[in-house]
Amino acid sequence: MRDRFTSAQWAGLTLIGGLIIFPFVVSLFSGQPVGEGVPKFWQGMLIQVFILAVFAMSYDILMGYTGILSFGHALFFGTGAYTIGILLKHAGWDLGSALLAVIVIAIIQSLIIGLLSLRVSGVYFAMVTLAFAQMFFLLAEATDFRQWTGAEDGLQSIPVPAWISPTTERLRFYYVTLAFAIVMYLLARQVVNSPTGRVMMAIRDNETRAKVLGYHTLTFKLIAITVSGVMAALAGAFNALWNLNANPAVLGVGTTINALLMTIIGGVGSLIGPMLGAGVIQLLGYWLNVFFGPSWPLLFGIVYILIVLFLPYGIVGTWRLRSAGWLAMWRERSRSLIRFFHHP
Amino acid sequence: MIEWIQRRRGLIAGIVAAILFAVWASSQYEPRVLASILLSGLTLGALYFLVTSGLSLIFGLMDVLNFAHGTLFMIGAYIGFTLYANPRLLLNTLPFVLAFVAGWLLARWLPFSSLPAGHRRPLWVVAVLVGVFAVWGFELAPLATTALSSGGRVPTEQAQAPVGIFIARTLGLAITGLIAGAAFVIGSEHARRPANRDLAWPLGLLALALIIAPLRLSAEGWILALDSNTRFLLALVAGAGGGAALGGLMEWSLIRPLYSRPIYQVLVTLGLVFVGTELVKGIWGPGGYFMELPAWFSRRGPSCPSPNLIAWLQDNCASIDVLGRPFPSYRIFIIALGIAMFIGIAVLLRYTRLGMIIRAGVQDGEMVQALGINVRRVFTLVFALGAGLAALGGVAAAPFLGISPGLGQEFQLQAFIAVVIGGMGSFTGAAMGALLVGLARAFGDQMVLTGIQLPWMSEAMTFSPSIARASTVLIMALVLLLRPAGLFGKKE
Amino acid sequence: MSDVLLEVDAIHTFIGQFHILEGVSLKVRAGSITALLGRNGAGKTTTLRSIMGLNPPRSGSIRLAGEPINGRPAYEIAQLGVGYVPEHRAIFRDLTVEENLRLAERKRGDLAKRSDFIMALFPDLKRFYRHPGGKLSGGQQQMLAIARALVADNRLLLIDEPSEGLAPIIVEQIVAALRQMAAETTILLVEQNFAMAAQLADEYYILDDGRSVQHGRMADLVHDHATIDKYLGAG
Amino acid sequence: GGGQTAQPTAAPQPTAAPTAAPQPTAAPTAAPQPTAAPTAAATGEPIVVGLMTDNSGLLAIYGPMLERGFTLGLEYATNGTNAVAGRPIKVVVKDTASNPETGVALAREAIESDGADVLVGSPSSPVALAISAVAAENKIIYIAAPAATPALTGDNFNIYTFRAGRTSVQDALTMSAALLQTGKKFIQIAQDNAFGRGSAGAFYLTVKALGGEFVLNDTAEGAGTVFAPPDTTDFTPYINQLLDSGAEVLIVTWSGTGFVPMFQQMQQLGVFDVMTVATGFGDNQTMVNGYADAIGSVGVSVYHYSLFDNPVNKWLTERHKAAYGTPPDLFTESGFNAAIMLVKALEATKGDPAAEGMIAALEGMTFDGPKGTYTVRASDHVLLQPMTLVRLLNTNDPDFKFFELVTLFTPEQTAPPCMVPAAMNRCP
Amino acid sequence: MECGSQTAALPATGFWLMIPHAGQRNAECEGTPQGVYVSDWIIETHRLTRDFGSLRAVDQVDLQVRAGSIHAIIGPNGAGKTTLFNLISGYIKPTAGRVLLRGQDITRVPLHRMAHLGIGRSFQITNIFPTLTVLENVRLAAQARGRDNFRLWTSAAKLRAYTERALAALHQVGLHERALQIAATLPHGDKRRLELAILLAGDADILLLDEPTAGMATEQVPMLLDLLRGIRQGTNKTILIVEHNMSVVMSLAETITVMHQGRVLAEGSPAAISANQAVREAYLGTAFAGGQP
Ligand SMILES: Nc1ncnc2c1ncn2[C@@H]1O[C@H](COP(=O)(O)OP(=O)(O)OP(=O)(O)O)[C@@H](O)[C@H]1O
Ligand SMILES: Nc1ncnc2c1ncn2[C@@H]1O[C@H](COP(=O)(O)OP(=O)(O)OP(=O)(O)O)[C@@H](O)[C@H]1O
Ligand SMILES: [Mg+2]
Ligand SMILES: [Mg+2]
Repeated sequence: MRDRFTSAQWAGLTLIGGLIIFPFVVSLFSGQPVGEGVPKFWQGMLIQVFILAVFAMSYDILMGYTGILSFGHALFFGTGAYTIGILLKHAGWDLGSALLAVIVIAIIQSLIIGLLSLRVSGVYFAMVTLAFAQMFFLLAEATDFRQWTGAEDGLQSIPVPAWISPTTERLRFYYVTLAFAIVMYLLARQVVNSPTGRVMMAIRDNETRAKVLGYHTLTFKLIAITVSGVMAALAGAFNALWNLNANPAVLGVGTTINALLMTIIGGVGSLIGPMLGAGVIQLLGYWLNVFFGPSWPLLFGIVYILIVLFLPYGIVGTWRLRSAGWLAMWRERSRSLIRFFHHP
Repeated sequence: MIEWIQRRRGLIAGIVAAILFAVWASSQYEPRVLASILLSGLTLGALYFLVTSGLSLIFGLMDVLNFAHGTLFMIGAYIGFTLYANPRLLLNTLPFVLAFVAGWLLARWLPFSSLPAGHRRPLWVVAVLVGVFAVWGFELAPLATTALSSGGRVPTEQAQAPVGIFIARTLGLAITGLIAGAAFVIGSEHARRPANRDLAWPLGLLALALIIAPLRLSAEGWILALDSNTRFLLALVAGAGGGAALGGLMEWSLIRPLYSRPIYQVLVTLGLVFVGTELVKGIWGPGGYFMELPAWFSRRGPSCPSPNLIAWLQDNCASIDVLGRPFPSYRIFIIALGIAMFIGIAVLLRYTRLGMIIRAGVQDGEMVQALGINVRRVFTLVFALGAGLAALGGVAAAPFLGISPGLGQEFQLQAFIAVVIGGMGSFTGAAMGALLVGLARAFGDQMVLTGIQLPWMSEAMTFSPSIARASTVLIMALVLLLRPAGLFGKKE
Repeated sequence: MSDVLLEVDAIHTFIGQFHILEGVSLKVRAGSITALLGRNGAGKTTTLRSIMGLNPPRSGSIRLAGEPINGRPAYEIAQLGVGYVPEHRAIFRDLTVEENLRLAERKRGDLAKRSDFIMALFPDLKRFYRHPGGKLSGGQQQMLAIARALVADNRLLLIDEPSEGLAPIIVEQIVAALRQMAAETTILLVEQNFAMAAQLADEYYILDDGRSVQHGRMADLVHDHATIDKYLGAG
Repeated sequence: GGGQTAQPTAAPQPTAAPTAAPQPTAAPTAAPQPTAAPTAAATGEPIVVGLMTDNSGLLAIYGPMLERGFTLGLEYATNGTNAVAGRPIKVVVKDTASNPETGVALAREAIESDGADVLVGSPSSPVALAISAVAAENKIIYIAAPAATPALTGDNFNIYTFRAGRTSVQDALTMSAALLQTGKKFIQIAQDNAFGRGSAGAFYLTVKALGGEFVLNDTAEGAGTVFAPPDTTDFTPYINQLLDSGAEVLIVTWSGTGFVPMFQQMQQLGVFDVMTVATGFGDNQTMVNGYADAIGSVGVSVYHYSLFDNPVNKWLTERHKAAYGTPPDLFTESGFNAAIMLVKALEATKGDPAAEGMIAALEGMTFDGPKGTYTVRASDHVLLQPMTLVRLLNTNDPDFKFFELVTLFTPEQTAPPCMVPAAMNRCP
Repeated sequence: MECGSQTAALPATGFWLMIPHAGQRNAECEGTPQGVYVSDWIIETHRLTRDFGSLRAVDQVDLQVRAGSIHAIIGPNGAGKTTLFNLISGYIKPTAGRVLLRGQDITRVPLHRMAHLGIGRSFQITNIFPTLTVLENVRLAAQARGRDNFRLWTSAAKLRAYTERALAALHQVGLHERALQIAATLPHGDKRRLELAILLAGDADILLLDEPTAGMATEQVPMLLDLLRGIRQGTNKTILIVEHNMSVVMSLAETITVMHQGRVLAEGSPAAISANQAVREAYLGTAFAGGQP
């Protein structure tokens, strides 16, 4: 037991170490300095992976651990992006306070949305969150707030502080997002392994039973939504910093679907899964685009369908299946997801 | 009695609210404006219902959240439109499909199943190779675009392969089907040989494919020579049929393996949105098309607009006079189609075992099987039916909305909203939801224009146009917060 | 033996990766009631599910009246005249009692033919004929599950723990009814209530750890305290 | 879902319909004067151009136009050598799929991985704006084409970004003068988004300035316009409002596929019978497939090959037909311009793509292109160009000759105001 | 969160000697009752009624359960036993009538509070957390009444006390060997025992057992009997049991209430009940007389 634990830790540490020296390794291979050319580009790829990984992980806390299916997760991501963009660009705040504001706003937003929509469950909950996300999407697109949001052109040219500029200080940005992803992962792991996290899983499995045991399930679901919302909002904020803009698309259904894809492809109900999923989707999209040009969405669709069909438990799930005993668990877990879709 | 009221207090509250709203609305707008809003709402509702009907069958009864439904809607529109305006494309591809299916069916009939299962994989490879060889060099895009875009400028022969090559290809695909079918059959030890009379099917299909091949040129002429009404009806049939076939195929190949994992079904359908949209773009190009109205709904002239519905039956004007405002007559068709679909499906569900089997199958498919019902086939049929309805809706909506690869997506969200408002699993609910969403949008549009005059305010309250867009989601959120299972959904 | 209706020969069944049945063999004579006994987890339910085609065995054979049925889909097996009362009742919760029964019809009129018999046996079902199955009490659901297997004409009934949750007086009635049924059909019964099994069955098979370990005539087993203690715990 | 539709702002543009007899001012006659290009095979380091286009996504129809135009433009401007000052020009094509985030990622990829020295392109306005920011951070030149948003050279101005196409303000200015000859009472319908609001505002100001009146919402904010949500499918209430307004001229601003039901419903509800409808015209394919109901209306055509009689256009048309089998299309011209601008600037800097020299070369540059003579306005990098107002005659001409020219405007006549934020102190 | 309902109605029988003051901390509420309630009855129902549509499933039931006793409820299928349990445990709310716990009205207390008041129950139709391990299922029950639910900064595995309590409960029902198996994959009979272990780990004062032996192998039944007797003797817990297995009922229960069509048909000692003619006709039939095991 102890051995396995340390070996898992070992793998994690190796991975982190690898990511830390990664820019230099690429630089070694390409012969270009770390801050330029190919190494810089690959840092950029990984930066996106880190940001998306946090987003996907936040989604899995809701879906994989608490059993709440949301079609509106983009709401948090997008609000984070717009909040930091507006505060930096129009209010002239500094980065630290802006990030703090993102957290505060995400907490308030998650609580309000949780309280309003947790009355309903399953697909209905998914649809209510979709409705909320859609409303924010429309707000972002609405011409009424054009000075602030740029309407459908998006909030452009966010003034990112020079010391963390994704263009000139790429390496620093890389380490900042890497640290961000690691911290978020540790945080999420702590949450899901805590007594509270276990109650979330109980709710996923059988909410009424949890109530009968004496848990006020609404509180726990609110905790889950808030944790997940804050993580997603921070990821969104970093995304805006990286892209130098926030546009309505970050609030769109596509963003939520992206999180869903990454989570499922990586493996539901694990934290590492969605993070891997983020990497796979990002790199897959990139390579397909490189090799197949305009027809890449078609191939992406096909590859993606094949993954869903033939890696049914996601990467992590399928991998874990090798150790006996997991298949049954995954099968049952997905069966319990049926509850989302019909109400006994 | 009291209990009856209590049990339906939601419904009663709804009716009261509707009456109050109606009173308010009629005081707010003059009759011709109100009539126009209501007709708009009805049209939009019917339009949404064209998507919702199939969706709610699949989503409400089978619990498959089919994100590709809008894509099927769009593909239906393309198929119908192609028959309507460019039958050449269909005539040049249909024989291939027919031949492939014929080959596949034939394989079941031949004694392949006794082959050892080890032959399976090599056979698949051979099938793919033969298939690729058969269609190598066959270009779809020119067929799809030439005639459409240049108003018949291109001589009919252009972009069509000579008969000889075409027949060779057709036969090649028949062989591909045969091999693939064989690969599919072997290994499943218990596949029984179908009865001899079933041989009529594959042979008939193959014959049909071979007959079409030499007749392609003249057939295109015949179809285009038909009057636009007949062509339109044919387009409806072709679109619905094509959609149903695609839906059946989709269920059989992609959805069926995933019934135990509903989330994965959602994901597969999401993938199909990608694939479907890209395929359509690849074949028909990324731009949009405009579909002409059939003659019944398109006459313009001195006696137009028709003074009333009866007059329209004779003069086929493009619009009908309603309280001094012209009302496009094609919308009557859309409304009528919506109502017809509603009645048809309601009857189907009520008077057959189908609805019962589906609901039971969703709860516990295993047990339904154990009762001797082939629940998979039922599911496939239902899926095909739903997809067919979507495609039919697509064809019907095409002259109204135009055709473009993004067509389905816009309506899909509204259709989901309608289903959820109505309550999953309730077909009436889906219809009501669609109607409500349509009316909401119509009133939303009106409010954007004129604002709302509230009694205690001297000036009308005005809204940003975003309100019209948000009206449907707002209503959904409101309904769900008041009635967590939708208007007609059963409470948990 | 020409009068063997069901013959299960050395089947091995897996659930996922777990080897659950490791060689179960049994024969059920036409017109008899055969009891399948064993501890919790012995594999009784899995055996029934294997026969029904719900967990097809990976190896071994199952024959119904001489015809091999393993590997066939469940609905085909059911259409051959096999009725099944599952362990967890598997009531269709949203369907009414009537619809639950109607779904079990294999041809039009089945229900009408059996309706009187069923309603006499379970008056509660008549009372709640138009109620959703999910709203019934536990015992009533059990009745419905049994009734569902009685609707169509079946050559073979697979019944998993019919007495669970039923009042003694109903159990008594069921015993009588099954006896009566046995005249026209054959029954393979899984039952924890040994007394009931003993009253009903002609023959028994005992499963232990996924294997059939013993079989014989029920009348003999009742007195064989050693076996009962060994495989079934206190009698 | 409706969630992620980037607004294709580069799509058909609305305009009004003047009936005045066309008075084409002297068409620019300047023939192409390619400056001495190196005849010897280019030997130096290649100059890498990142061509940001849309081959998938919402605006995929415009991608090929841009790419073809740019390719032919390079050929034309370098006299077929594809090299400047001994340095070959290497084009890497990136498909941004009309998504700003993809656009940013690919712009960075082009710069970092492919070593692009210059960025060109993007039909989608949000994407162009996003790319503009990346280019500015990397201090490299970005020539935007054909995205029309004025913000690119207005609110979001930066010194690295130039444009090879028009802004929507130029479209608006084009129509206004002629419109007043049709009637005095105006009304507009536009989609409620940045593009629609921007265009409608521009029309409003110009029409008012020239003495027209708006019969509805006659305020700066209302812009004399009925704004409808971009996802509208049933235009009945909006059209009824137009009909009730008693206006004589209707200006339509709509992009995306919504125009099909809109025109159809206008036709059915009789709008064309009671007022002149002015609109913007799209690419050839779209005209064929979607504008049948708009025959008789007038409007701005950003570029149509059949309207210009000059050597550059002739060269472009013939080369395009030879290479691709069709005449050049709506946005081919702006891609072509981008190439000319790039090559001319590089010639001036002797093949050095560094921003400083390029900016100096580009600001104030004048060149001859398919529509005549163009000028890059130094203050705000707007491309001043000839603009055409045309009438739609048919939608089924086999050679896509759909239009008759109504008015040809000189670049000065349609010069938009400088909209760079005052703080930058660039506007004269 | 205070533990008792604020709106405590006057107790119908017995009386309070001391009223707990408001605003007590949660911990004080646990385990021991506040004040001393002088009555034999720990649970009472007053004219408890519940309608489902036109069906009256529970009809004006007055039930009194003596603290520390084993009280059985029997009756034909559909008599309303499970519904009565549902009402007492707060799972559903009554149409009319009241439920008193130690004299205090708990009719309107929300479901999740019930466990904190010391009422625990098992379900007739297995109701567990299917994808969690057997141990986790039980551990969650142990944790529910503790104060660590919101400790985001500890790992659940570290809360040894709960794990030990859970293991002890599993031992009691003989499931400890299956502790790390995923609950859904248990055979039916074991799931029934898991249901029981969850109840035991919850450490409730009042245990409501709904058909605990259903589906349980014959060999396990004596285990259950021992277990319940042990609880009865070792602690001061009250056990309320619904059961169709008459040998269990007759050997365990001190008092038996017989329900029929929603009403109480008879109440009394096992001997009295098995002799009661009405009960025999409605429920027992002849089998019991025949000495069913
Ligand atoms: N999904 C599953 N995954 C893994 N193991 C399973 C699964 N389902 C059942 N099992 C195992 O299969 C074995 C046999 O189970 P089965 O249900 O057939 O027993 P049974 O004899 O019917 O028991 P009971 O009398 O309790 O109903 C058990 O050990 C059980 O743990
Ligand atoms: N949710 C419900 N909706 C409608 N009727 C219900 C509901 N729950 C129970 N009933 C009805 O109430 C009656 C009493 O049910 P209950 O479950 O209490 O019976 P029970 O005594 O526990 O029976 P069993 O011994 O079979 O478990 C039954 O007739 C049942 O059909
Ligand atoms: Mg069993
Ligand atoms: Mg009960």
